[in-house]
Amino acid sequence: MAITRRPEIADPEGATVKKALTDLGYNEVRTVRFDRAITLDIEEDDASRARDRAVEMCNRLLVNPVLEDYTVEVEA
Amino acid sequence: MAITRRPEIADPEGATVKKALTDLGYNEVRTVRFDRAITLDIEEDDASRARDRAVEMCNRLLVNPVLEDYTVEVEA
Amino acid sequence: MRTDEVDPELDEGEVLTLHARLGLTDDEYQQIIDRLGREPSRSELAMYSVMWSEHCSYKSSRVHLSRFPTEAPWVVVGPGENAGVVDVGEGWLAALRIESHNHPSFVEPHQGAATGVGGIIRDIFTMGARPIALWDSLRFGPLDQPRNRYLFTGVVGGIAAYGNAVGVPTVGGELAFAEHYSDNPLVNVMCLGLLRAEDLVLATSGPPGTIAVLLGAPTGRDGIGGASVLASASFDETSLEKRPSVQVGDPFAEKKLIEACLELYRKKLVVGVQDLGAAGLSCAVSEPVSRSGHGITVDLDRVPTREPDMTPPELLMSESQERMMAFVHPDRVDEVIEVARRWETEASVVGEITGSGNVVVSLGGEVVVDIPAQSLTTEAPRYHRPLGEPGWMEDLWSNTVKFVAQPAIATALLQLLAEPELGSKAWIYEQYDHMLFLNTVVGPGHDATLLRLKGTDRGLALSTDGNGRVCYLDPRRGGARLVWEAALNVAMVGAEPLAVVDNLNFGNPEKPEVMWQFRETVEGISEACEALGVPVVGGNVSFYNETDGLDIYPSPVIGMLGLVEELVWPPPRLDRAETEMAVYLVGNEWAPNLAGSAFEKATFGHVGGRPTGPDRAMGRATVVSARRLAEARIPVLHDVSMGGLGLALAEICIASGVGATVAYSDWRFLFSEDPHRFLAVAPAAADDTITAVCSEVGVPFLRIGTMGGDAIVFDRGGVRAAVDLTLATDTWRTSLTEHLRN
Amino acid sequence: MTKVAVVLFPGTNCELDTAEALSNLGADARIVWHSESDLAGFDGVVLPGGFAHGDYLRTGAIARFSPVMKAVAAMAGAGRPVLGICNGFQVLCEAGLLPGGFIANRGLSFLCKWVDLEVADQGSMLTAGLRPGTHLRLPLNSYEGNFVAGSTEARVVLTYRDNINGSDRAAAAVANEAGNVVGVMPHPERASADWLGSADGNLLLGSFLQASAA
Ligand SMILES: Nc1ncnc2c1ncn2[C@@H]1O[C@H](COP(=O)(O)OP(=O)(O)O)[C@@H](O)[C@H]1O
Ligand SMILES: [Mg+2]
Repeated sequence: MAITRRPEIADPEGATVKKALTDLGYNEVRTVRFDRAITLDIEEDDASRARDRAVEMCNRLLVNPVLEDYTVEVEA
Repeated sequence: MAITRRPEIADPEGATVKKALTDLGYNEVRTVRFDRAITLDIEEDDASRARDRAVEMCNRLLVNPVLEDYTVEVEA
Repeated sequence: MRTDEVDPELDEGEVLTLHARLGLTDDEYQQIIDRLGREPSRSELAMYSVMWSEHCSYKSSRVHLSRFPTEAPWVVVGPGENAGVVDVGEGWLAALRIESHNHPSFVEPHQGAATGVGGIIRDIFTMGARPIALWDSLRFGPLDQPRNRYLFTGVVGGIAAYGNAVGVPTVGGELAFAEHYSDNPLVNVMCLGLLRAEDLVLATSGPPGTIAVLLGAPTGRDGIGGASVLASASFDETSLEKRPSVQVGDPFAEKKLIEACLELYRKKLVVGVQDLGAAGLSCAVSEPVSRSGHGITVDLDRVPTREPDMTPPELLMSESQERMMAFVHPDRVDEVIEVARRWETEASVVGEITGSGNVVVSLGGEVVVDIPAQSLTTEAPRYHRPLGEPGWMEDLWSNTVKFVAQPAIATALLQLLAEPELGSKAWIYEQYDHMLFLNTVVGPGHDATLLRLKGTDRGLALSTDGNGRVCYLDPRRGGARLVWEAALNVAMVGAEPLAVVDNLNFGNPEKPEVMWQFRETVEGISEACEALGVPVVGGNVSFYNETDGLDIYPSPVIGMLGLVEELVWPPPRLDRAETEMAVYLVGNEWAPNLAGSAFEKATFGHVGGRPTGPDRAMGRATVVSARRLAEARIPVLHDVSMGGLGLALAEICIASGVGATVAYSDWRFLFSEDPHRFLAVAPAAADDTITAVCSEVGVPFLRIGTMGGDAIVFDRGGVRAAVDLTLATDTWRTSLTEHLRN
Repeated sequence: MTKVAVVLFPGTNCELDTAEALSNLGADARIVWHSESDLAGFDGVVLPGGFAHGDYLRTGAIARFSPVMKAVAAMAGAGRPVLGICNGFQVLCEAGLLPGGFIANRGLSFLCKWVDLEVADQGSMLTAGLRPGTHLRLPLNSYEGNFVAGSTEARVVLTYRDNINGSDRAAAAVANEAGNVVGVMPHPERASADWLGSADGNLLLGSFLQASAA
């Protein structure tokens, strides 16, 4: 699952790294965004059930809706 | 670009979150892995040049080769 | 006995050179065969390679370390255990140790430094003590090189990340830069712990029948061969490829392990404990039984693993972090497991103490190791390596700067204030939690850190000190001067020096010059400790600090613990000077010597000449008078060390926000770093006190000036050199951060 | 004697300091393990600073599932004083007992240093009795101290005079609507004696105890 910072929330990591890249001469970089990816290995044959459970985990624990959005992808 | 922890390197955060998920009753979760995703908005029309520059940025700054591997994807 | 365990990286033809690949010499390999009367198995060889490594066996240094004075009535545990322990009164013991993590920090600065912090903390709570404070002593190449900036910021970040999260405050340290550390940074960390006298725990195994319980993190392939490969061999291009062995620190696991162990001790559930650090399981099973004269059987099937298919050598050599071995009476095992469970820490019974004297290790019912425990520890090789005075010493000594005219004093002082090793360290210590436990009475930014001893009126003062330039120019004098400097630093906050730990960072011990530097340093430290009446209670040796054949400066670091019997409030601090207070210089009046000084380095890029040696009588007199002046509530005491009197005065002015005017006769006096001198700043009313104390102790003193104004002014017969206080302050504040930009 | 609970999660490290500062003010401060589900008999509760569950995932995220948090929520609901300090503040946000959340400090470094604060709102249990505009000096000790209000209407009760971590509205302490649940990012217990550098923290802890006694 990809967890992205909500667009209106500041991203100090992104801002700092953008500055570092500019200092290194990468002037073409306009924005830098730092996100997290969480990969779960789940024992579940039913892909749609796996997705439901993963969404539930995001809502309960893995994601803070004040700060973050998320998307879930299931692979067999 | 997706930055993943090299498989042999310990991931204490993943291990702790796995335990938390198990405590919440998600017993089907076998492993949890935390990775990073960095999204750059680059001013560059030539996709292959954009990729080269991004790879260079990864090697120079964004990725710690001791602990991490990475892949770069370019979108128009 | 299986001798053909699978090692996926080796095929049959390579077995013969396996010992070499593990860092053992042909001679050492032959010694193993002679001792066992047969060829060792791979697992046995793995154990010998890590246990006989320089890092674990001290094979090059041991013959010299025995020179240290180690006894005093207040020493409870001297060198040899995981940490030294001294009695600090009212039933309290202090456990102290310092450790290096130089090579791992070069390979991966953040994790290398972080796991260094984790390691030294384990040494402390292994003794039964709660770790309460850390100090970091750091050395890097110049910050104008990007790689050095990366190493420096990575190391500081790693110490912050681990120390803060594990809940042990980092309350002081030290920082220096020189080209010699460019490819070989030094990261030494000292930890202090406290325990009640009745709670002392030692690293012994208990009698046969005692159960070995492995606590903490599961075992992975982390740092395989770290002790032998990383810490015991020189560095070159290929070392960056040794990266797969990098260990990752988990401060949360360590925090739980600390609390679990302290609860085990409180409930008297363990006979002894040993941390798993360098050499991992190999060390944790062999050292405690070798101390108690017993043997042990270990079942590798019971070791929890993080990765599949780990081979016995890997399990035995792994340096996975945050693990402890507890030795437990068979009746108490269940209780131990229960305590561990409460702290979310794994606990597994992995072995049992036997009467055989052998370490016997099995996997899948098959014995893979069966060797005498002593052969791994006390019988490890010991070398009297050849030593010889370097041919370059005479040249170095005669290579002095000839001054034709007095340099511009103000310019020189500003240049010193702009040196990152002399300016403000706030950028570092503000990243460290330095206040946790509410003990910090005088925090970072002063000569020594002063901690209260909770529940008593006592205080503990600690300082770490090093000086590569002076030690390079004269290792014996340099080593001795560090001890005196550290002693004076703790005296600045009113403490009596009590115990020393040392971290000896040196180059390649196979070079006679390096061994000579080492022997001289040990001699110097020993002489000063004897003169001071202070024992060495622990330490650490780090050799092979060389890259591409260039050895680092001989870089001993001294950690000094001092005791304040009764804290006075407020204690002397640099920021308590006020307008109209008088400035005194206390201590030696020798002809000034600039050899090895920051002044010569900063203004001329020069490192040469022979530094002045210490003087016992003057050393004692300054330490005693400083302590008594602190007791007499003199508001400011500050020793003259790197940067000389000029810098010491500037530091007081900057901290207090007030200028000063001092008189001088010979300008060299302002920048010389000769030992045994300090500044005292006091109101006029205290003049009698200062006169009385200094006369009684028999130490020279001189009123050299007065606080006031908005400049730091040096006056020679009416000719004045002035540095604006605001400019001085800004220069000092930004000296480090200026170098970190981009 | 006012009896207050100081909650200990695995990874918490300021529990002893907080209990000590509260005891010095005359409270009966007890350390309570996070698996405790009952806080009956306590007049108030503090979630102290540290790194609960290693701050893994997000700071405070895992701690909010500890059994004790149900009891903390019940006390909050009953109008009893609930104080979160530093990491405890983060836990209260994650638990939804306070609005907003936290991200990394502007400047991306851990900051352990003294900061000057100003009372912005005296309507919370922590700031009751302190006139708006009153200056306080307390140590900060956090990496994720940058408060984000998001779309919420946070009630800011203390502000930084120099907003070094970049918090929304310079918020150093935030209360719930009723004012009985307060999170404060700097550490009052570290400013609980002159010899520590300031005793201003006692003003805040004193208000908390007074509210607990009521
Ligand atoms: N690496 C560091 N980490 C934390 N504090 C440091 C570090 N380096 C220096 N300091 C602090 O800065 C102050 C000055 O250090 P130093 O110049 O070495 O003092 P001294 O000359 O008295 O030994 C000390 O209080 C020390 O604790
Ligand atoms: Mg000093």
